[in-house]
Amino acid sequence: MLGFFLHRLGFSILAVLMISLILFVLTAAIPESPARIVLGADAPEVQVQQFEHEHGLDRPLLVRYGEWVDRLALHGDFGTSVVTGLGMNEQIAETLPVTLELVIVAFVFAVVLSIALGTASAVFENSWIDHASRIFTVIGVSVPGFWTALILILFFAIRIPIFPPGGITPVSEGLGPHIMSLVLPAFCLGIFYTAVLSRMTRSSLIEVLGQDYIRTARATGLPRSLVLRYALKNAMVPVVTVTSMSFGYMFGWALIIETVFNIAGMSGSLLNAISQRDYATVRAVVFVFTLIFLLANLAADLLNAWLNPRLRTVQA
Amino acid sequence: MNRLVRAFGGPTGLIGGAIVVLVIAMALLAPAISPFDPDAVALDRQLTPPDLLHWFGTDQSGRDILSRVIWGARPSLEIGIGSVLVSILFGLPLGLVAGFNQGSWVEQVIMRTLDAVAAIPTLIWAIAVVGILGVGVSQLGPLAIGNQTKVTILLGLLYIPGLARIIYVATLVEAQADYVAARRLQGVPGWKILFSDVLPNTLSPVIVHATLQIAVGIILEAAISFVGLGVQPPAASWGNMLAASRNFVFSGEWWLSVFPGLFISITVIGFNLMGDGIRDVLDPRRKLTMAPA
Amino acid sequence: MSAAAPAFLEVSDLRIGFPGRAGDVPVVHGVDFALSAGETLALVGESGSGKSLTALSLIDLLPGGARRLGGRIRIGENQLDTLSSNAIRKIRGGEIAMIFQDPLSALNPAFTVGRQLTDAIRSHHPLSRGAAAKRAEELLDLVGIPSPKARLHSFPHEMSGGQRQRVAIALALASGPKLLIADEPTTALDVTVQAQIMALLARLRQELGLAILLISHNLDLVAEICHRVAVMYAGRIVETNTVEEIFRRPQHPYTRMLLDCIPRLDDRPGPLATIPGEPPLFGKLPSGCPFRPRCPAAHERCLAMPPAFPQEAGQAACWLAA
Amino acid sequence: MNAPPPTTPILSLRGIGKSYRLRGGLLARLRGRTPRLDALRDIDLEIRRGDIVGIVGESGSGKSTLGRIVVRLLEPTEGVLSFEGTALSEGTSRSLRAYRRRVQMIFQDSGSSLNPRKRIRRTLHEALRAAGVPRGRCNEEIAQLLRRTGLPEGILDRHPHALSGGQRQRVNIARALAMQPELLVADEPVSALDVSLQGQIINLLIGLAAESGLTLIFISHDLAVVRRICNRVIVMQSGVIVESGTPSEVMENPQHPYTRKLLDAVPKGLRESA
Repeated sequence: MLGFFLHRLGFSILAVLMISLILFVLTAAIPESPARIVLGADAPEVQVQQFEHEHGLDRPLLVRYGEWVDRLALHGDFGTSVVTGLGMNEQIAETLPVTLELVIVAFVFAVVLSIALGTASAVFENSWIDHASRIFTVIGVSVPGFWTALILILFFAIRIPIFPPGGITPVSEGLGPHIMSLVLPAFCLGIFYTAVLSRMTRSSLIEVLGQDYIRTARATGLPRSLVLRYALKNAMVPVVTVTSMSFGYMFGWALIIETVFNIAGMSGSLLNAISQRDYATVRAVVFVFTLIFLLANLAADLLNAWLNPRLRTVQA
Repeated sequence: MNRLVRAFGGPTGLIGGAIVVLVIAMALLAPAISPFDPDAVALDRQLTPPDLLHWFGTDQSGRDILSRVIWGARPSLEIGIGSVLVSILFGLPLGLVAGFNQGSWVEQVIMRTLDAVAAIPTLIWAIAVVGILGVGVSQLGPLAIGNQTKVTILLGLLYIPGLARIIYVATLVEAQADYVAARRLQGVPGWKILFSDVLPNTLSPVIVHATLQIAVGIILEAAISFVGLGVQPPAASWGNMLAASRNFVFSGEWWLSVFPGLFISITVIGFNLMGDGIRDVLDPRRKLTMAPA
Repeated sequence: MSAAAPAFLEVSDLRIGFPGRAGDVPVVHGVDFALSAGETLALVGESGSGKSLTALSLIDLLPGGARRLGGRIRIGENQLDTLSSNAIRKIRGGEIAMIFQDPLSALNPAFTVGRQLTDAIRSHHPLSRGAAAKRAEELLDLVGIPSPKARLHSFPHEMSGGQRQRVAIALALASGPKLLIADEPTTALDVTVQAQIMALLARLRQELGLAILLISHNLDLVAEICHRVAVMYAGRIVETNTVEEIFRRPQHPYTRMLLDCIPRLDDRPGPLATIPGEPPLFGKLPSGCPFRPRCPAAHERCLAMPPAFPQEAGQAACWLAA
Repeated sequence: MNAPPPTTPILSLRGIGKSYRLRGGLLARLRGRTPRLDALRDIDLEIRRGDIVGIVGESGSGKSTLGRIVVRLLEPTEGVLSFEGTALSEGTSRSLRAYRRRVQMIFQDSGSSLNPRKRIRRTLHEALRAAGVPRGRCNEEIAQLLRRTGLPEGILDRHPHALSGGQRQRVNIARALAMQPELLVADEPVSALDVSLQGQIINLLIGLAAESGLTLIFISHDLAVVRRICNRVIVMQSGVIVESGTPSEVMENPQHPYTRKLLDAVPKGLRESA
């Protein structure tokens, strides 16, 4: 088990290094020099060189990458943006919790609902509940969440003002309003993954229910609920993998949902940074998201090793 | 008719196929069927609700929404289908080679690299990379690459790990089959076995995956355009129409957002239903319901 | 020996079919047999003979689509065809238990052997976890697994094929059944392991007074532990008799040819005996006697009408049988 | 085994071994322990032209690995394999392909022995083309293959799944015969078939061997079958040959305890000995 964990951890670290290098090259080598951005396109060459020297931008790319990794790994410091002069750690500390809350609420909503829906659909295959849930899932994976968001704002925030049309009401203004302001964004973010995961749960569970060991469980006369437990533990293996990836992907869609609802989360940081051509901030934000994605995958690996004991011994 | 239904894996698959055909036809025939010039500004008819002249109403510049929706199908489909083609172009050979050389260093290098790339969250990277490259025309040597091409290639590249893994797994299974061993014993060279025996047997999951991936691509295009990094105005795309409509949701001009979104949804439903249908036809495992023990 | 004791299991006119385009396609065409406590009956036949479906219908676990078209199944005091599914569940594992061909896929890969055993035990007996674990350990000991206590914590994939089949047997015995159905229990195993499992089944029958219904394709194998044999062909029992009589005086030409087919260690070198042709395809029976196309002695009567089912030991579903 | 054979053996194996390096985890690799699995060890074997050699053993005995090494679908990690007195080193891929055509293999009917997407006609046609039969003669040759293997014409335009198990095995044999091999390795060719059909396929195989002077290696777990059709028996256990000889020597007077154990485990039935 420990070997398995170290093996996966090793892979994740390698992946982080590789991806961060790609990211660094993309954000540091491809665009024009930050000096030009800060000083303006027609600043004299001398001034630009002076600026680059001051900020260490004239050194080789790999040296700068090494420095960036070193500062990040040892001090957890993303550094300061050359363009805005703001500390990126502070910026992330301010916006990440907002996005994190939104994603976690939507994620929990999606996971709970999809497991219930997928299980019901599989157990009562071809019943009305199965048909209804399959219609829902096809629509759920097809309708873009940010359009749902626009429509829901139109109807449930403008026409019938039940929910606020945008922003997240801080908890300091009361838990009720805070939750109300989360409902629409979390729903629009979660609905796609509810559909994806319940499809997955359904097909995986149907496959497992046809396995010999489930026949054995029935033949030994286990009660239905226990037979289902036996099946679910096996059926969850592929679902867990997709679930963890969904958690990572949700941060991407959270950017779009935040834009629709004017939520001051990470999307603002990223899109602002893009429009200000502040590539160091882009790098920091994307890196944080990638790290979350990888951590979620690592967690899924561990959960799967628990669900499927064979994985613990079969390595690589 | 019955054969048609079966070819699409059932009535829902056929509905999906019909939607896809209709949407593609709409995009191809846009010059002939769109009632107005999609870019024609009519300042006297700004923000008119749907009426007999403008079935879907007009936008803030008085442009006809129906015409823009019809023309907007083009970039959506081009990016959705194009990106999948890009991913097949690279992912198919990678997956085949890795799967056919099981246990060799080639397999290790390809699959570990793809695993690492798979750890890239698609949407964020797509947004960030387009943001870095800029939405204008990029010059790559002698090639001028427009933003739509950029988005297409970028999404295609990000799809490669998923597609390659599907081909890899299918190839692994096929390469171990005894009929492949029999071909080897006939003295047939490996590359020929790969193309004449293994490849055709791995295509089913690829076709299913590609169809479903087109659906995802259309939504991704809309999302990227929605944050202003995809298809650039004034050219119409479903995503940038939604982006433009955002400001009018609060003032109640519902037609600006409803119609483009509706077309995205219906198109994506079409590809999803078609993909599910094709899977039911091509995946024989799902048909083993009646095997007497 | 079976005539004296009242039969524990009685199956009469059992018919099973799959749904088809034009109504149900029958694959088991009226099967009768009975089985008493302490007795072992073998259902012998080739693939497609309906032997496994017959067995699965006894515990109401017919595979996808297949269903009982008619007939009666009595187990102890219970008439299976009149019971609710909940009551059947109590009988499953309670009165009857079953083991299958592939012991690896028959055990849940995600749970330890101990967990699977205790769950099965507690589903039928109100025992505490501790007491159930104790009982599980006894069961593993009973089926001949060394250091049973340690093995409770093992997962199926950590065991050998023979050990897995022993665990599957222990699982089947968890509730103290009176009838054990064994569906090709050794087909997936090596020949030396096969001998051990057959010996174990024989011992369990004796120690626990189990009735055993053994499904197999190998007459030589079943001869070692069975009292009676019912030979099935194309969904019918064509001949039933004591194992000694089947071997000494096979009545049905199929039985005779099947016995000849099995190569023996003391045979002289040379070509093997065969039965010409192939078993009829699912749902496509020839007219008259189903064995007619493969039977060397077939004549006009065999073409015209299927022979009657054997009513008692020593008879055969054949126009030529005495 | 005893006196040297008058002619060179068609196939001889000297000290053949096959081991796999198991891919251990990161920890194992760091500690420098890469576990190895010996599938075969020290296999010495000579097969004369026209022999029918039975290889028996249980799962894990290495009998299938040996079969695949003989046709060189697998490369041995140790030892030398000689065909008609010429040692086959790890030659060029062309010489390897030329060798493979002279030895063919019949696989177990596992559902994957025939390409599920190809009709039988195409499978046989491709085999004949690979054997160098000109396109124009293929139909004629296919008809003859069908005759030799007792298959009806009607199966040519079917896919494998529409055939019975027995028919698929006959197609398997026909495909191998198309290459006009000198040595045929049959790996459990009947274990997936019903008892009543096993004899048909085995009789077909030995008939073909006698008819065209084929050398046959018959891999099986069924000692009784081997006893009837083979003139040499090799008993394997855990990757080693534990006993070999004529069937009567091995079956009537087994020397190795494992052979005795195997023989004892075979169900005997109640039939009186002939």
